[in-house]
Amino acid sequence: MDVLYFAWVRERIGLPRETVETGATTVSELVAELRAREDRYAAAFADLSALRVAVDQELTDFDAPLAGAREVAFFPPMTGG
Amino acid sequence: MDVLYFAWVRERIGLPRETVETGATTVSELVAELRAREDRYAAAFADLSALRVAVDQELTDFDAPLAGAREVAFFPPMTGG
Amino acid sequence: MRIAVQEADFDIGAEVAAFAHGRRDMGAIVTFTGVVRDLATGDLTAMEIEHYPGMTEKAIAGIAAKAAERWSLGDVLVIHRHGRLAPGDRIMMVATAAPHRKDAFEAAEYLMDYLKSRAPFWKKELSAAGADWVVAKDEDEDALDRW
Amino acid sequence: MRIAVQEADFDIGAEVAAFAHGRRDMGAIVTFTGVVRDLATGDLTAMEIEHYPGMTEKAIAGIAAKAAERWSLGDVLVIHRHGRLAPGDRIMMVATAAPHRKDAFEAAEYLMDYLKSRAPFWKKELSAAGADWVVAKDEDEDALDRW
Repeated sequence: MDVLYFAWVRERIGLPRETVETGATTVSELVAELRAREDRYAAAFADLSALRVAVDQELTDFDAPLAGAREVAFFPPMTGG
Repeated sequence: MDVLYFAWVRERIGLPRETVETGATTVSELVAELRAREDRYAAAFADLSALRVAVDQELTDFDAPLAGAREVAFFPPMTGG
Repeated sequence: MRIAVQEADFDIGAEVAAFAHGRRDMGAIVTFTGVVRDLATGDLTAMEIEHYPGMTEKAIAGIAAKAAERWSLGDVLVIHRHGRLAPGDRIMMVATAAPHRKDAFEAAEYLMDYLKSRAPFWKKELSAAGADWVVAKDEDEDALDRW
Repeated sequence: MRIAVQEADFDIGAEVAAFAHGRRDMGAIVTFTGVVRDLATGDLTAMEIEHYPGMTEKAIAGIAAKAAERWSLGDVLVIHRHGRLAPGDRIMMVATAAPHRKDAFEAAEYLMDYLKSRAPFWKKELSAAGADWVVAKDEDEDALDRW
């Protein structure tokens, strides 16, 4: 599964995307796995209320299922326009 | 005093402006004088709710005073924009 | 602030480009352009717009001044044509520049609502069926209640 | 409907002129243009806009489709830039064409409210004081409640 990071999430983790082998069935489970990896991940995912998530390029929630997902992205609230 | 007519008021009365000698102290009194002149005036001023009035180029009401006024204009509700 | 009441057409692209040019302090620019729309019957041949020279400019300046009092605006532009127009012709435009988008949008809508019912213009539609003065709509008068 | 996500600048005059051209059936055209505004301290050197290629286009198309469902629109245009911009540079624009002005205005405001909080762009401001990600405002999220 491809995991993408944008804005300060990308900067805190130190890379824009990576391929992750995971058995996570929900976004929350994936977040728990990532948090456990290293301090920089723990720091990036410290406050989920400051983060948004997209699964296969659709905005969703942290309890969304990952069955069949190819791409998960984490980022702060958007500031377009 | 100059009296101006616009849109269908102008068409009904048959002229765009005229100079009127009047002792009217309010717009309503001026309207009464004009109505009494001829049928075309009576027709134009038959329904005051369909008319608007400006005194010296400022929108006002039919009970507005005419003291010092140089120009009075009658017209239907505006359709700008 | 620029207010123009004119018979001539205007170049919407050039007007918007000139209005937007070099606004480092204004984050938001809103424009509205009104176009002569054909009738439902599709046979409008012309629209004639009459106005009240002298009062028109004053009324528009007054409306723009009220908008500038009420919202934080960097600039306002109003162009309104009169005379004989064809379907598809531009009738008028307004533009507002403001630090924030809400101000720019609200001020542009305010200008339009007031130009519609408080600036001395009268439209007449000419078609195969004859010539008819456009009748002011109750909803245009009601639109002023929001401000 | 045209949606463009691009690094290049756009010519606002040419875009508005092309969008407005020949609309006999659309009486109202509204445009919004967003410009990089300098900081209160006056020392913004650049704004960097990051986006999520692929999702960005889909998200904007979804927002525009929702607007077209909700209002009677003849056409919609959205252009949004990414990359490094300077104060005074254009960031983005939307344009809407509708038979009536209320629809054109509301649809443009809807597009702006959703582009602000639901299109995957992130802005970073660079100044003498350093680099800061722009923080989403509660009021931008609240703005969605009106729709």
